[in-house]
Amino acid sequence: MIDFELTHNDQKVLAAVREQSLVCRRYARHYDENEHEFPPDALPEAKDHPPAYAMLRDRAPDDTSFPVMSMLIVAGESWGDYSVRMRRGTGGLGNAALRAAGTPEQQKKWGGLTLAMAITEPGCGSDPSRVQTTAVLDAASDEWVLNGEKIFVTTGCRAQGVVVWATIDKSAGRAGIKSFLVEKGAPGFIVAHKEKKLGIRADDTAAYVFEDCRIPRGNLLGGDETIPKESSGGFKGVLKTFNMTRPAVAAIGLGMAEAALDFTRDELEKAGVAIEYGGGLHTQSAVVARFLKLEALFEAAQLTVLRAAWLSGQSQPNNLEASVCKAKAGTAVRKITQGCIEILGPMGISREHLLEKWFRDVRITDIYEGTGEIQRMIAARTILGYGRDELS
Amino acid sequence: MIDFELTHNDQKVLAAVREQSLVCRRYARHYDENEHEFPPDALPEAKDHPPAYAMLRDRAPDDTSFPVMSMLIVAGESWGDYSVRMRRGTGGLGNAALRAAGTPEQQKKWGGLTLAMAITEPGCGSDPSRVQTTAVLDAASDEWVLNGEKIFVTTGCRAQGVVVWATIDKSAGRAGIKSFLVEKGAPGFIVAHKEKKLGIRADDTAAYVFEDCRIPRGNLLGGDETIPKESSGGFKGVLKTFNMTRPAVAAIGLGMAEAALDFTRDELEKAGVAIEYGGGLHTQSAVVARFLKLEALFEAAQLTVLRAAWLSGQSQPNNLEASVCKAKAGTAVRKITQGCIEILGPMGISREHLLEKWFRDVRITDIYEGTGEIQRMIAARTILGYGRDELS
Amino acid sequence: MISFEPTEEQQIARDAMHEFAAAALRPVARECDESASLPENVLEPMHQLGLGSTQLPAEHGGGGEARSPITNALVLEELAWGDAGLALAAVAPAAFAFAVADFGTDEQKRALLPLFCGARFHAASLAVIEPGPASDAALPRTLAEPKGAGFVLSGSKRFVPLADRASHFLVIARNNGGQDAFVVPRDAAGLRIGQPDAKLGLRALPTASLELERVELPASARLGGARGCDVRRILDSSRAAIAAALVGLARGVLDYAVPYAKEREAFGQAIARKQAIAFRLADMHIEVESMRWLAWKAASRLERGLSATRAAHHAHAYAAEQAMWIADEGVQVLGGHGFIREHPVEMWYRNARTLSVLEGTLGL
Amino acid sequence: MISFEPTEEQQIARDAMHEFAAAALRPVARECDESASLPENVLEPMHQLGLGSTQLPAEHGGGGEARSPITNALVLEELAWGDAGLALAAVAPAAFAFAVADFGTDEQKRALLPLFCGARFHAASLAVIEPGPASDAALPRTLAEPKGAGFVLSGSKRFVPLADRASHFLVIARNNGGQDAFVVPRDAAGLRIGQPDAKLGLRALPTASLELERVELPASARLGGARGCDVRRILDSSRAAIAAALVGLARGVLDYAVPYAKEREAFGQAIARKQAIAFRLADMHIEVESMRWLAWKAASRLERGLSATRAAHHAHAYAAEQAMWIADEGVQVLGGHGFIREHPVEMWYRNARTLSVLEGTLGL
Repeated sequence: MIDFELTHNDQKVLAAVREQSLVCRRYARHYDENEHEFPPDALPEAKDHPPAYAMLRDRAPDDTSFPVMSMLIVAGESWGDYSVRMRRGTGGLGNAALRAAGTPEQQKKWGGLTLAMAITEPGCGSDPSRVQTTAVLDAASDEWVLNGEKIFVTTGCRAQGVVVWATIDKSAGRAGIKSFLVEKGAPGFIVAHKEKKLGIRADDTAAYVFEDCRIPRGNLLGGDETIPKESSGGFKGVLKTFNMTRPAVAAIGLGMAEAALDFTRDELEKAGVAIEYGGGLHTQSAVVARFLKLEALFEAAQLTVLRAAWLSGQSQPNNLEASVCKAKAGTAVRKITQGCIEILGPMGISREHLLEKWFRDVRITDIYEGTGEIQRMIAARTILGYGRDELS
Repeated sequence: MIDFELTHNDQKVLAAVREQSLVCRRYARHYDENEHEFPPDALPEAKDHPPAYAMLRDRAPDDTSFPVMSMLIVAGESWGDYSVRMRRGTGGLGNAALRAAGTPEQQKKWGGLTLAMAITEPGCGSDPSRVQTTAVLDAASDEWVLNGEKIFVTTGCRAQGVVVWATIDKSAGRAGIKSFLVEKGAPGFIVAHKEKKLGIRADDTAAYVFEDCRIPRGNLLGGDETIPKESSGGFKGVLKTFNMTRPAVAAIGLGMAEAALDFTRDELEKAGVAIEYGGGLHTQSAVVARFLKLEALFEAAQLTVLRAAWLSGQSQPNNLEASVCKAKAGTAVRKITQGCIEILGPMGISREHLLEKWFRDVRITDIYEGTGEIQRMIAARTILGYGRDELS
Repeated sequence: MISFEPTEEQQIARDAMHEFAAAALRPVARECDESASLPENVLEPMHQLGLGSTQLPAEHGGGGEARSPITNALVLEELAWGDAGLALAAVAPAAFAFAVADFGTDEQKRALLPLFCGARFHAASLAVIEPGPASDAALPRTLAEPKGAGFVLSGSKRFVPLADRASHFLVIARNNGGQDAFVVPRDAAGLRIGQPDAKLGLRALPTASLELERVELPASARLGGARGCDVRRILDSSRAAIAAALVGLARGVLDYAVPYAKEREAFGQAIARKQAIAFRLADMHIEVESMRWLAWKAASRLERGLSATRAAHHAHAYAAEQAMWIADEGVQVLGGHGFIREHPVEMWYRNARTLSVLEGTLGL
Repeated sequence: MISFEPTEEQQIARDAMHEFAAAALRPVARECDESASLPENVLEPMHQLGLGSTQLPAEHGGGGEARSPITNALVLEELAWGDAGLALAAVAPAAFAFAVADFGTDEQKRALLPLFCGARFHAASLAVIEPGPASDAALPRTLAEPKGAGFVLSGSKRFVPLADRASHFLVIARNNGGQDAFVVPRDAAGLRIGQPDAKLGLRALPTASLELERVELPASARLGGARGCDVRRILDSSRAAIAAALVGLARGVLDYAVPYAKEREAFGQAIARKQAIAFRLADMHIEVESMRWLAWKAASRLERGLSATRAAHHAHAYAAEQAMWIADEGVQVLGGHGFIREHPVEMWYRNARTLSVLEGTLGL
């Protein structure tokens, strides 16, 4: 049955997440202004707060609400702050790839490490198929030799290892692209610098250089059997891991946008401006009409995220919906945070408040994990029934 | 010197145009609802009103304000009504092409007739280079033989002749496209029907069929010397005539959008809602804020039109600016008329008022004389320094 | 628990309505628009679908099924996909009947509900919209004054659906500082029903104005009797229903534009292969989805008996804006063909503008 | 007669300013942003350009040229193209000086105008913005009460430019039902100047709050003396000037995005060759042009002495919205590179949001 209400228990879980993330928020400004520091793995207050995901553990294994709740939880966390968390999980983006494509031996060996995912290169942007980093098998030593540069690697400084996309055969295009597991400290693997950014400044975004970096042959993700395939199946396997990361990234952006809306509503109310829903254009003030528009936009974007997550919980394909919600949230959070500053005026541009930080932080949403343009490309191909050759 | 004020005399001219066009407006609904009728060549009231252009005739021949004033005059006329004019000029779009590219003999022979321009075909839309209508020279009879269909021919029913785009060599692409002068009544030239439209219903928009239509060899616009050229110069010559028609079409749309704004302002004032400019978001009502936005959009679009026209008056190239103003006005008039109806609510959807008609009429602006997409293509190529091969 | 899954019954109803809309509404939509008429032979089959009566109480002749704003939103999306004007005509009486079922006294229910459960379509509707540019459904100027045990109603209503044939109107009016709804029979003394409105769009839906010149009503005309009714709830339901209809309308545009753009060629290839068109179609799809979930959420809150004013506001305001945008872009995708009446898109452009400025006319 | 042609002098001034902006502002803009500082060695050369003094009366030490809001709009566009924060810092004193020149008594002009005509940059500025989310430049809450022959000012001002170094502030306050401007010296008793504001953008422009706790002023502090001044005109000038600065900022984004998009490759070709990017760049160009003509029109009306409230409103409101949009799309065109501080676009994104919410801070 169509339903948009949370169970009593889920409401409690999310209330706990919000409570925790409000604690995290106290540290938000500090790590924004001191971007060379990393937020700690656990805040001193962590022991007083139960981990949110733990509260979901009691569920039946076939509980289909897990993906939807996950989205609401990550949104609740970023509502507090993007970068500061009560406890930092050990999983990076690379861990998702490992789970999706790793051999049992790889799972065992690397599963305990935090793994970043290194895809983007200085010249390739949102086009992972244009990866220039090369991996050449040295048959003599039975090692892969990696050469190339990677940028925008999330958790790249602190991860213990990384899943690197590299091509083993440039002439093969997408089919030649494989993923490799590389441990920090491997010879020739250099963490070049932490990126200085508009927002999410506390966040660990690294640039890597690989110079004749040698790794064991067994570090090819999925093992040697991924090589002979003529199809781009291996590539698709990796792309498939995006189906929940796109909604998650959208949810994270919306968590911050909601924080901006909540702050704006509170400040308006303090100034005697009440938000009411019954009236029309002719009975609203300009500022209330503006706010209502932003709030509706938030609701709309949030529902597309929940829809994509819900499909995943139903084990239904959600590739289109993952792109829809990422595209929708990507633009929504830009407009919402811009609009909140417009509503609050000078108050919105002062670093005394977090609104200006949310404005900066959310801007990443429409860029990473595939820009809005990439998401529209995926969505357009799907609804038009077009392949890559017909629409690019 | 940069200036946006009209001379006293120009103000008088435009006031006279508005006064005339208010008379025309009285007939607007009638010809909208009786689309099989054509507005007369001259309204009964015409003799009491001096022709607007005649008031411009006293100007010095080097007066550079003529293009700007022309735009304001056509806007003032369409402010009254799109289709009904005090006096109907004899010139059609084809006359502009004749003036630009006709031989002296052709000018003399055809200059006195109203000439429509037939470009669009059922299969080619905004892409004139894909014209499928063929013209084959019959050397025996020294005649061109035309075959094909044309749609959306403005003034097509009432024009006395037409400039038809046809290809003499499909393999030559754009270079093969030539213009031909065809008189009404030529054998094989059939006026298929008058189009039934969303708006500008009184307007004469025809569909033509050419079936082995034979015309004298001398009816090739520009004469035989246009043929041997390898370049698409002849084609460009015709495209060049668009440089003032695009601003004019933009101005026509804006005239109607201004009528919608004026009506909306008046009705709001009658209802006690005053439009004021001093305040900000926090002192405006929602409806005033909405109106101000539409009005600013109108002003912005209008200034781009005046800019394009002014350049023409300075004999400066205005190809980019003609596309800029056409694109800008094309979207502005959509938003403005949609917004005015939103502001006035139910009053805006009733045929008791003309607002709903303006909403329908203006929609053509972003479609004819090159859609908004075509204009953006032209603008993008110009600012990027790209040719047709690099951006399409 | 959050779910986007209609029940099996809802899926069946939705599919049936879609078939009906494609087979019975689409073919006549243009003619109804051009002639501004609502043919009986379209209306009666829609009534046979049981749109309103199924969810009315069995004791008053209805189907006795539980009221489901969600089911109704699904149904309305499909019907409005077929034609928004005809869809609204078909469901307008339900707005009246549901308000009576929700808030009416036993006496009112007994007297009025059986009318809608007969073999033939029965017309009645809500009278909400008022004249003038600055009207607001939530703040009616129509006034109910006490007179003896009853009331005297004075005011004007505009664009009242089915006014040409309705047996009763539910007139929203100010009463004693608050708002109330009054059942006004067609033949009430002092009630003048205007000529059919000539409208921009939704021309298949007949509407007219009501002038109420000191219409005297007994106390029993007040919906809910001494208790009154929750006018806000009626308006919320209306907003949610219009939102659902706008989803259907917008989806119709998208469904038409996608194959058109794949077939239509320019510059040597299908226009859908150009990013400017393809990405716009993607955005149209994104917005149809967004609109739908907002409409469902409002319907869901109504169905659960929760406050729905906020959700209904967002659903309606968002859908109104986006449907307008989608219809506008639909015209643009078709170019010249979007401007001529050989294609339905220009009609949808008019319908979108018309429907999105209406508030409070329906209510499911 | 309508003309888009700057005079020859204006063209020369514009070219000179553009060169200066490229050579002197662009190279230091990032450092000024990161360190939130306004170096003297940037400010002084800007002063040497004669931004303010040229158009002050010769009898008070100025260049004696006619006041030209149009020239100033052209100049400000170029400077803001270089860096909006530095541009605003450079012209903030002119806002003060021009208001004194326009509305001041002879005594006020004699006392104040020579300050701005010296060899070195002299800081003074307008104090317009007030705390709280619901403030409106046109309706100040700062109050001037009569006391003896003079006034007592009470209230708060926010984001006052150059507050760290200004010798005087022109404080807008309510007075006797209307509005007035008061010249408040830095050392006035009861005036407290806050710490430098930490801001989202325009970080090169130092601002701070003023707290006015019963600041006693002589009658001669009221701008224009007994006559008062036209505060609306000062605010109109400010809106027009901000609009011009926003044009420069937006053009800077476009000028950066176009070559970037031509160089940057994805999927085998320059991203500018894709319609999604190319058409967006076209739209950015269209809006930069639109913004500019609106800003010119407002400046032209000011220059001609005509009422400019409407034109200035439209110029400012339109530019504020479009500059935000252009900067936002500029970030998007650069993708990940738009988000890192190696490129200036993220700074312009912050500057656009900051500048477009400021009203009434400048005035040329």
